[in-house]
Amino acid sequence: MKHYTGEILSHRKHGEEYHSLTVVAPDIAEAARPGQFVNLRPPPDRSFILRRPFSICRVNRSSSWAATVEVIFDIRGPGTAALAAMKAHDPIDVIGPVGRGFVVPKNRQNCLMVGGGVGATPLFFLGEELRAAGKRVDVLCGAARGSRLVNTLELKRLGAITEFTTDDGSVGHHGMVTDLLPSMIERCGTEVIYACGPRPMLAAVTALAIKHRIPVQVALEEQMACGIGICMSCVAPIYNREGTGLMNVRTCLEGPVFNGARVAWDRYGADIDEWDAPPGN
Amino acid sequence: MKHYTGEILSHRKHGEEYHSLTVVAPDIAEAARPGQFVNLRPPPDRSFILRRPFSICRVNRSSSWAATVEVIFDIRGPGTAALAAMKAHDPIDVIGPVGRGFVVPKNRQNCLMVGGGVGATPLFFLGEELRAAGKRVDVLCGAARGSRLVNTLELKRLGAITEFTTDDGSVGHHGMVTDLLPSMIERCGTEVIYACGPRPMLAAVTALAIKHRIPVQVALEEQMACGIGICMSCVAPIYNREGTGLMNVRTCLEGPVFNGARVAWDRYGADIDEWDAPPGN
Amino acid sequence: MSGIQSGPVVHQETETVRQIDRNAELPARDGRPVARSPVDLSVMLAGVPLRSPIVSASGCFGSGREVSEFFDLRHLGAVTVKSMTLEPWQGKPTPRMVETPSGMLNAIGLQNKGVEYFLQYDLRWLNSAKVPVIASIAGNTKEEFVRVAGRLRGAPGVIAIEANISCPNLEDRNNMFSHDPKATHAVISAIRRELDVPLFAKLSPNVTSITEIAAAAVDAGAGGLSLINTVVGMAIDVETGRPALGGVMGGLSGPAIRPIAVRAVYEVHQAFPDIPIIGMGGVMNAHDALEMMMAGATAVAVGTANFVNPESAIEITKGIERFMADRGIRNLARLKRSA
Amino acid sequence: MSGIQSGPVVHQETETVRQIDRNAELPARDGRPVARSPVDLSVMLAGVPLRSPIVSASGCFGSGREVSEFFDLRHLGAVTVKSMTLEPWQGKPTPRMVETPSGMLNAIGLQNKGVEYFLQYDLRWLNSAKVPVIASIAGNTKEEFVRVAGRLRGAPGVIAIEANISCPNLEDRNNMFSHDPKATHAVISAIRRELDVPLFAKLSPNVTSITEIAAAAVDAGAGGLSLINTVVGMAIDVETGRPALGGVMGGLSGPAIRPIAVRAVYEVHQAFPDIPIIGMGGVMNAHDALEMMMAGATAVAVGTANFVNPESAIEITKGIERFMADRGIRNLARLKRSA
Ligand SMILES: Cc1cc2nc3c(=O)[nH]c(=O)nc-3n(C[C@H](O)[C@H](O)[C@H](O)COP(=O)(O)OP(=O)(O)OC[C@H]3O[C@@H](n4cnc5c(N)ncnc54)[C@H](O)[C@@H]3O)c2cc1C
Ligand SMILES: Cc1cc2nc3c(=O)[nH]c(=O)nc-3n(C[C@H](O)[C@H](O)[C@H](O)COP(=O)(O)OP(=O)(O)OC[C@H]3O[C@@H](n4cnc5c(N)ncnc54)[C@H](O)[C@@H]3O)c2cc1C
Ligand SMILES: Cc1cc2nc3c(=O)[nH]c(=O)nc-3n(C[C@H](O)[C@H](O)[C@H](O)COP(=O)(O)O)c2cc1C
Ligand SMILES: Cc1cc2nc3c(=O)[nH]c(=O)nc-3n(C[C@H](O)[C@H](O)[C@H](O)COP(=O)(O)O)c2cc1C
Ligand code: FES
Ligand code: FES
Repeated sequence: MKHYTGEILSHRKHGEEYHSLTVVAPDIAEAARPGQFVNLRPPPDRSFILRRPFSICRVNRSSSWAATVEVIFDIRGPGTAALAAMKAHDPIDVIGPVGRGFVVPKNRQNCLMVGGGVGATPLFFLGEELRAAGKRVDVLCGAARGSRLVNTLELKRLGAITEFTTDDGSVGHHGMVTDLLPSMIERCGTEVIYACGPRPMLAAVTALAIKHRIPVQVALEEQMACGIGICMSCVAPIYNREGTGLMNVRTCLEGPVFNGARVAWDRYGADIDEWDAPPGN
Repeated sequence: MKHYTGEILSHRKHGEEYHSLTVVAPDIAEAARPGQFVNLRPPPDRSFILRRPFSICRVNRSSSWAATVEVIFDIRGPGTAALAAMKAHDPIDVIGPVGRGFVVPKNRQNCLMVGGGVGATPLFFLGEELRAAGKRVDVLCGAARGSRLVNTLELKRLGAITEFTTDDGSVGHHGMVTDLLPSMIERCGTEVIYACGPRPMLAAVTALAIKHRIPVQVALEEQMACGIGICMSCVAPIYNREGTGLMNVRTCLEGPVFNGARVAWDRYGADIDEWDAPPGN
Repeated sequence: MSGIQSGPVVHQETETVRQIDRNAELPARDGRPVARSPVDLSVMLAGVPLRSPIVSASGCFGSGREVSEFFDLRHLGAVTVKSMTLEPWQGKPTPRMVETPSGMLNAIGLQNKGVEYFLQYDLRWLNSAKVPVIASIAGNTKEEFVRVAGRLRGAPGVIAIEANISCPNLEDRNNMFSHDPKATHAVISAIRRELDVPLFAKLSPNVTSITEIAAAAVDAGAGGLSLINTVVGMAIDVETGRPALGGVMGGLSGPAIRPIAVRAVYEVHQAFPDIPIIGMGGVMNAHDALEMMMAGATAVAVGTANFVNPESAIEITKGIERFMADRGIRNLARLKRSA
Repeated sequence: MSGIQSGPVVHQETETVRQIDRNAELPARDGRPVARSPVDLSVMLAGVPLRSPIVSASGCFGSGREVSEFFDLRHLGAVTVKSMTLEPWQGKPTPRMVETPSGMLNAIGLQNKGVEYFLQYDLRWLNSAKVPVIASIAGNTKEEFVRVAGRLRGAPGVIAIEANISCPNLEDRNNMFSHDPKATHAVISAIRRELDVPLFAKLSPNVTSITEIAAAAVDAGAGGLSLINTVVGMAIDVETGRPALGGVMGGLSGPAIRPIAVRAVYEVHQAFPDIPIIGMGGVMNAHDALEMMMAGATAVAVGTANFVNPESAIEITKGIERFMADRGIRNLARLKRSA
């Protein structure tokens, strides 16, 4: 993790509903892995104080002294509104890259990336890496409506097969990603699934992956106070390797990417009494 | 008092140290009297919530649908910093005009205006009105250094005689306004004194005015939570007409201008037990 | 506020607030305009019908007259006036206010002109403005509270008395009445005997258990509770090293204390679900007022928000109406059930 | 943080912080550069010499290791670690955090890996980082506190124990220890007997009289007091009508509570001028830390500010040094006298 003041290289409207910020932050761009995130600090002296976490959507390392990271976001509340008001050349306080990202498989070839809404942003960075590693990439992305799908053109370019679903049928299949997931697995010969998006989608994708005996990596998004591992607000209930114990694990440092099979989807919001040594510790 | 969203017509640096905001606010400009103030609301969602009071420095009523009020201010803290970041055409939430302003004398002719630092801003509006009423106007303004004197050119234009003092001697007399006040009174044949600026200056000017048996009107600046008369935070200790009773009076609505002789300068910060019917009530 | 029909006299439910903005097509949460369903904002507060749950908070609305320059007070459920004492009080020395993050500290010291002045001037004006009045009373002894309450018996337009018992009790080493269940019980039951209108006990959040104090007030005959008064706080001027307020300690108000207020309202409502609560503390907009009602408040008082925007109360009222209309919630009882 | 000399081992006063930025010419208040006088930030806290009055607040600094990516922890007076219990605790269900105006509510529920894990892993790392440690302990019974304290006896680098007695007491209907003078006295005196280092009692501000609780803690042998823990609060999600936090109630922290914290420190310091206080609550910058010290704190703990800026503690340290240098104040004793 690095903490410094980057500079906004560009701020663009991204499609109808999203904003894209590209920040000059060479150390972060060099170190970043797909699935990791950055903590941006909106301009200070606001009625709120905390940073805002955003997945790294893409890095551009072509010039090493001015390597950039890009995030794409949605105006949800005061934090994102304040970020959306920032302009090129504004300084921006940024911490990153944070967390454990997606793992590129050694022995498997066919990778399916599943995304939901603005949650799909890490897939661009991930797709590039998978392709660079010589993997086959397929894409399945869903959203409430067409305008909430992120950069469909780019997703089409990344995927050998790319499919979209929308809740209102405005683009692609009228329905949810899980409607198409079994047939996509079939068609693509999927050996690994990567998923990011809303929690119910991640839970459903994981269930299907387990059914098809395919490993699945999911990126969780929890409420984060610090985003650097010091507050314990961002935990998710995670089983140990053996599946014998359950514990609350920080999603900011030990995540945000987890093995979907080890997330206790049905234990969110419940008290946890079991205890186990921290995974990998 | 009117409350509405005006538009910033211009924002200029005023001299080296001050900012000037001119706001299109026709109802306020039409109704305003010298010595009254406006409550500006810095852009919301900040770490502070209250409005900021500023004396009306000047009004321009030449076009009735776009009449303006101007304020001149100093960056003191977060509120003034936020206002200083506003630009022409930005909307601005404004309440005004508030309070009781200066009274133009009926039977007296020679008016001396005394100002201190940025506190001198109401004198421009007042000077215009006095001149329009056919009075003789003289000006005595002091500040810490030359760059903290507001618009010396305009003050010279307004005053039959205009004198400056600075604590560091960089402009005018090296010293305080009270050093020159007795001789000014003499030279100008002063019959009424108007004073605005820091409280110690107002107290000293009042003492000299009383000594010379000249009526003095002072504009007080207290910490204001509401600036519209509903919180009781802005009070000053004021004697009743007879001088027999003392009470805490709102400076926002019953002031900010008071008869200097009725301000209990030595009772600030002390408990007040006396009670009297509210002045004029 | 042009275009809003003015409503009839005090104590009567009107269509007024319901008609605000009814014709405006407002976007629903998903951005599409919706057909508006009629919304009824009237509420029964301790047996008194109010046209709206939004009232002003004591000490944050002057005498009412100042704010009437900005909107027609008849759109409020009621005006709660500044706490009044038997004799005029001059309050604390200045500075009386200092800003803090998302809030402010005040040490006004209950400056007021006394109950006689209130009856002669302020109440007459409020009556002419046709707005229901909640009369807030204060004192340093039980006897003082009782005498002020007695003077207010039968006062026209006064629909309830709010006893601000966050006052130092001279007879108990200056401890606040509301910091002790016994003192609370004693003062509330004594005031109760004087009154012909409901009595609200206004409690301080600066206690270990606000439900314990609430229990004492309810047991003593309070018909309702006003929650919360300011949170005790302090600021120091680092340039001088001395307290920033003339009164040294002050009361914290504004958005900073909203979570503390919501908790107090929720806890007390869980403990006494049948006791009406006027919720307050940091309510700045419709969201905050809704949160307070969902925590258990029957009415919501707007305090510090008036300093920022004197039309806050009316904008909050409209915002609640819009929230309910967008969700097809027709009245406040349903709003609370939906929670 | 390059350019800052790293200081020697734990427990020893060093020149480190004093040398930060010494060569920089900083503008004085009137904008002109001044000659810097050397400033000594060392302080005695309950008999323990610290190189700086700035420490981290429990639960807001992880195990220390996470923040060490951002600066050399040796610049801190000490690291106060997350409260530890006898057994590992899993804490409360999510959501555990919700933002509020100028603050945040948390309901973490003291998730921690237990004292054994602390001794085996975290403490060893902290020792290797050469930073003094204040070990915060928690429990649901007096016995639990005593046993955790016992395990920490003689632990290397632990310069003080902080008893977080804002925990529900299972033996007293889940009332918090620090909400009752008797329970406070009992638990503090029991812990005290186990220790060979000073004991700080960390008190809750959610009480009618914090000086009463402070008196009980001091009487029971606390060598110092940590003021304040979070303020109990709550938020409701207006879309669902349900509490926003999994744990329903949460603890308010951040700038919103600073006036409440300053008041607590001031009141307790006035009542017990000889008892060292670690002041905390909303300290975000040097101004806030100075305010806390002028209120009576010997040391200042930085909590929520770390979430916003992990280098807060070091920037606060530099800011205090600058403030003192600009005014020719050479040490902290003089800073307090100047107040
Ligand atoms: C690891 C991580 C990566 C993220 N990446 C992206 C991204 O690439 N693009 C993007 O648009 N958003 C992303 N988010 C969510 C983003 O951080 C929030 O939308 C943002 O913090 C909201 O701030 P706000 O002040 O605008 O809204 P707030 O007022 O804070 O919140 C508005 C609404 O958003 C919800 N919300 C806030 N934070 C989160 C969260 N962490 N997860 C889910 N819902 C939340 C709130 O509950 C509320 O309903 C990510 C979150 C995490 C934890
Ligand atoms: C009736 C009235 C008229 C005023 N007219 C002008 C004007 O024309 N031009 C101008 O520059 N300023 C004027 N002021 C002062 C101005 O309102 C404050 O400077 C401003 O509110 C500071 O806000 P801030 O957030 O920038 O600083 P804050 O952080 O609020 O304050 C910074 C410093 O200024 C001091 N301060 C704040 N408010 C006042 C006040 N009301 N009086 C004196 N000191 C204060 C604070 O104690 C603090 O030391 C006026 C004040 C009043 C009451
Ligand atoms: C300047 C000021 C004066 C107040 N005066 C009184 C008062 O006279 N009587 C009273 O019961 N409460 C008084 N209060 C408390 C408010 O009525 C209210 O309980 C508190 O401010 C919390 O609400 P808010 O955050 O909306 O302001 C006062 C508050 C402020 C800010
Ligand atoms: C997320 C979080 C976790 C905390 N955990 C603990 C804890 O384990 N033990 C403790 O004594 N205090 C804990 N606290 C309280 C802080 O140490 C501190 O007393 C409080 O937050 C006020 O300081 P601040 O406003 O600077 O954060 C925690 C606070 C926060 C915000
Ligand atoms: S967000 Fe603080 S530990 Fe993860
Ligand atoms: S500032 Fe509120 S009454 Fe004057």
